[in-house]
Amino acid sequence: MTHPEIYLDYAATTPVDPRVIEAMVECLGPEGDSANPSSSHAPGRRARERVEEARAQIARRVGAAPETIRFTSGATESDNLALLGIMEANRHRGRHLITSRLEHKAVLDAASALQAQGFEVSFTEHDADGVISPDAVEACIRDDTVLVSIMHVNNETGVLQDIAAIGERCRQRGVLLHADAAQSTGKVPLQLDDWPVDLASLTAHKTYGPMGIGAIYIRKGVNVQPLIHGGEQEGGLRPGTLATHQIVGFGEAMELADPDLESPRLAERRDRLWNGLSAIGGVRLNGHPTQRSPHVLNVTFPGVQAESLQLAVSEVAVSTGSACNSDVPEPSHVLSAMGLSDALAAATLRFSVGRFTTESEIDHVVERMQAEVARLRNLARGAPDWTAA
Amino acid sequence: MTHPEIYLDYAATTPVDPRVIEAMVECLGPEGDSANPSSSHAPGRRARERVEEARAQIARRVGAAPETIRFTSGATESDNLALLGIMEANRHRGRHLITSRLEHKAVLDAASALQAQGFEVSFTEHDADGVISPDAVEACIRDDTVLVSIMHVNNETGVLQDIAAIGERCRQRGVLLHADAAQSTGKVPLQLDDWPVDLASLTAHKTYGPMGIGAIYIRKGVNVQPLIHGGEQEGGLRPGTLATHQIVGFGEAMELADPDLESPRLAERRDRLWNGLSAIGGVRLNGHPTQRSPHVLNVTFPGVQAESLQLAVSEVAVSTGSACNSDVPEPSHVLSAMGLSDALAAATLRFSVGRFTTESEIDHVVERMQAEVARLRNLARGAPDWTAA
Amino acid sequence: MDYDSQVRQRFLSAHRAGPLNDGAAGLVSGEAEDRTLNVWVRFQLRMRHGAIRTVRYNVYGCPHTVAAAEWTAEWLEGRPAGALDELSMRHCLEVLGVPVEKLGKLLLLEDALAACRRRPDERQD
Amino acid sequence: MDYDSQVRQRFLSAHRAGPLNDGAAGLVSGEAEDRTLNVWVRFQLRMRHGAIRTVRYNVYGCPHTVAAAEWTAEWLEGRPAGALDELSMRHCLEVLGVPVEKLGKLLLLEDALAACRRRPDERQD
Ligand SMILES: Cc1ncc(COP(=O)(O)O)c(C=O)c1O
Ligand SMILES: Cc1ncc(COP(=O)(O)O)c(C=O)c1O
Repeated sequence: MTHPEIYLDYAATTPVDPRVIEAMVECLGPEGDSANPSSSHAPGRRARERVEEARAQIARRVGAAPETIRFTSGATESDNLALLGIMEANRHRGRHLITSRLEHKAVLDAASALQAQGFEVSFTEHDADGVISPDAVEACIRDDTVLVSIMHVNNETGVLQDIAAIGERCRQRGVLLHADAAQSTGKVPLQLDDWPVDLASLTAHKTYGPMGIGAIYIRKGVNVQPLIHGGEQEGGLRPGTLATHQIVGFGEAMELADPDLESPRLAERRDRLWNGLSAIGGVRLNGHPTQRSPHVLNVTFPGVQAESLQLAVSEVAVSTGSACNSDVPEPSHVLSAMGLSDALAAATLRFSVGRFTTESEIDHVVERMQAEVARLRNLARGAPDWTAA
Repeated sequence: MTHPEIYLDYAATTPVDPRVIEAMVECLGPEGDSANPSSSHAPGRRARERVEEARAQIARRVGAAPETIRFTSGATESDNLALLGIMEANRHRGRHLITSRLEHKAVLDAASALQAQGFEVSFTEHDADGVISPDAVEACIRDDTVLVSIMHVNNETGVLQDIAAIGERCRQRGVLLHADAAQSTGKVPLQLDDWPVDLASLTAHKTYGPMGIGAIYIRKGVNVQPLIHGGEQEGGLRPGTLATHQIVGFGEAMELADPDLESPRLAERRDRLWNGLSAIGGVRLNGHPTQRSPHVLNVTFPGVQAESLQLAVSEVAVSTGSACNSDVPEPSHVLSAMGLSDALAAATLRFSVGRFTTESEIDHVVERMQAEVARLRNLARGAPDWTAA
Repeated sequence: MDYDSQVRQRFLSAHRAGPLNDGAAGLVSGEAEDRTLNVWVRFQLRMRHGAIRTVRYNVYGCPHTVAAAEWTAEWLEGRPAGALDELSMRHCLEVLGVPVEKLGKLLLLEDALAACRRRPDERQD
Repeated sequence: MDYDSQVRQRFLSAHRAGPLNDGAAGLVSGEAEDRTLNVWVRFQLRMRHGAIRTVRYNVYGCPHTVAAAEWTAEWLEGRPAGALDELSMRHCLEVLGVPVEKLGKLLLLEDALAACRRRPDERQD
């Protein structure tokens, strides 16, 4: 087990690109821009310029005007700001929110918090491949619906929702649309100003930028109530000193993140991985086979517990695809919603490839997974059927 | 005006200490810990360890147990979490909050948001030196008072409140105390577990750490409602991917920030500055002359507009001590609350010294301030009395 | 999840895994499963002269469960049959450094061993 | 605050600042103040043969106000007395790149000049 570590958990977070680190270090260093970007003196104004340059870089990458981009601490905060901030600001229009059971915890828990405050939440239907149809969304819309929140790329399965088509229906019915696009940047193109999307959540650390900085896209004219109060930063929507080096890193990361250049390479690596894994008998791919982002592969190995497979191939960093903060992992709510039994959900690993993934890494992973799945299935010989169904 | 820039705005933000940058870069780099600290695989667990080491460093510096420290995006968020989170979690105990008019905008605006939600807010008395007595706080306590929020070191004047004595009164009356200690670390000692303080706001970027990372101290057993939902991080109190490099930088910054070592030097620089400035006729020092942090000097130059003085001495970065995000600066709410006229408030600069401030910088600043105050007063010769009173 | 080296080593080697299907005499076996806990385990014990001579197991479970099965087999081998009553999964938990939340899974191993004891065809030749 | 170089330069030089107190004839002066705007300004004009020969000012204000006073003095010098009516602070605002929120302060300069025109002791010798 002295093989060097292989990182296949790019959907959890990516390493920071060396060019991004360089930009951040330059900003932090003695010749950099370390003043408070809200200060009116010369070094403060220079820091402000760096912030605005980065805002423009990010805006360009997601097809938006710079003034629609507001900085936050990450997509979790952006999701909360979108849901709580929109519902609060639009109380007069209604108290109904639509989302899906496939969303990130940040959206689901924000929705629960809203329910506790007396708002109503409906969950859209989705098919067994984890795809949400515009019809399914429309079927939930009521007269008092204010907001629909549907993620763009699913973080567990990689499934890509047709957010533009969903947005059309929302527009027709006069309802706002929020899209969690935390997993999208650098993998699939975004054209936020052109699409019928009103809010979107972004984060740097899924795209070779630093952890702890994100943004929310808010279409011009859309009114959001802040979560945090105190200061004029970000138009009063998100007070707190702007973290220049983080924002500069975010901007640089977005500058580099061209899906047209990166996606074909990611898809190639992912396909090589799937070719190897699917040669193992009985494995199954979760999520739509083609309507997906090129970086994620969610695979069930019936008869093998993911936790055991993870430890057996411990030189490979993959995700068990479930809430992994607790010592007793719960089955992934996304896989459960897609109809997997608890046993199958617990037999599932999420592999996610990235900019630095090599072919030989893929080949090593395939070889080791083949061997360890066989070993662990052998260990479980004689087990009842439910363990693999 | 080709003199190199002199930075005397350490209370707005500090440059990041080179040792902190080094620790952050090490963490970000190829040999670093760039995985998600919530991931269960080996690189994730290593990142988690770095986070916990940093938490321990911070806890040690503020005299607290590591589990009382929760990471946030900065003191603005911590202030909001303390006020909104405590009042929300203690609705059954009452709806009354006490604070002062000398607080940071983050506290004042959070208090206003609470008022809009039906909570009641009282403001304590303070004297002309900006000192709040324990008696004044106690006088505001009612049966339905839940929380008192009083800042430790004032960011505009440097005045130090006797938070331990104020806390005693709160304890006696069964009321919680929150202290905004954003300006304290590295300047004055903190013993949070020993003091009768229940919550405190901390931030890295005022103490040579990175911008965009802070913490909230929450005494064990004190119940706070989160502002942001979705995920188990920080005990569910503050979800969102933990920014390892930021946290590592915060930890390193706190490791370095020993007030016993730094404060005498800061006080010396500040006193040298005050000696020079007070030689200019008619200037006045705002805030208590001795009960203060060693890094801030708030000075009024009657007859001269601070904005003009700032431009005249533009090689020196100081703060006009007012909300400086807007193009038409408003008089500082802190100075107004301390009884300064609008004209005097607009004639005030905040100087703040730090780790990298040299004697020769101070001497240059004194010389230039003396010259420019004289020039601008001369320019205003014949002006009516109100301009200087 | 951070695994104790005791767990890691037993999970990775699993020396005593696999069925005893040599058809020889003195074989008892017992199994237990819990779908909610997502665990299945089967022990096979070869008894001879009142002693536990060989233990083999198959297991579907998490690394702690696998390691506990291996530890159990290890512990039982060579002991008198009465050892089955002395075996304590709480002890196993401690020795292997298994988090207490996983005790439920480990207790299922005790159930499988209890099933071994109850076997009517148990022969001690 | 970011200042246009036009503002910066005039604020820092303020060449025409200071009172005209040589006691010579042809001196008119006018001042205006607004406590809310935190501005006070006084212009002194030496008129000769119907022309504005020299302009001096004193001012208490922000950099834009000081720069605008300097620009005004510059602009008036050498022009016929009627130029006082042509002077436009909106024009000044544009030329100096002063943010429009500060127009109120600049208009106070017009008030001071209007006060100059109204002076009964105005002599054109
Ligand atoms: C789809 C999605 N939304 C939100 C988040 C939360 O992002 P952050 O870590 O920036 O708070 C993540 C990642 O954790 C994600 O994958
Ligand atoms: C006393 C005080 N509280 C809160 C803050 C806000 O801190 P942060 O910039 O970390 O949000 C500051 C600084 O801006 C401060 O000085």
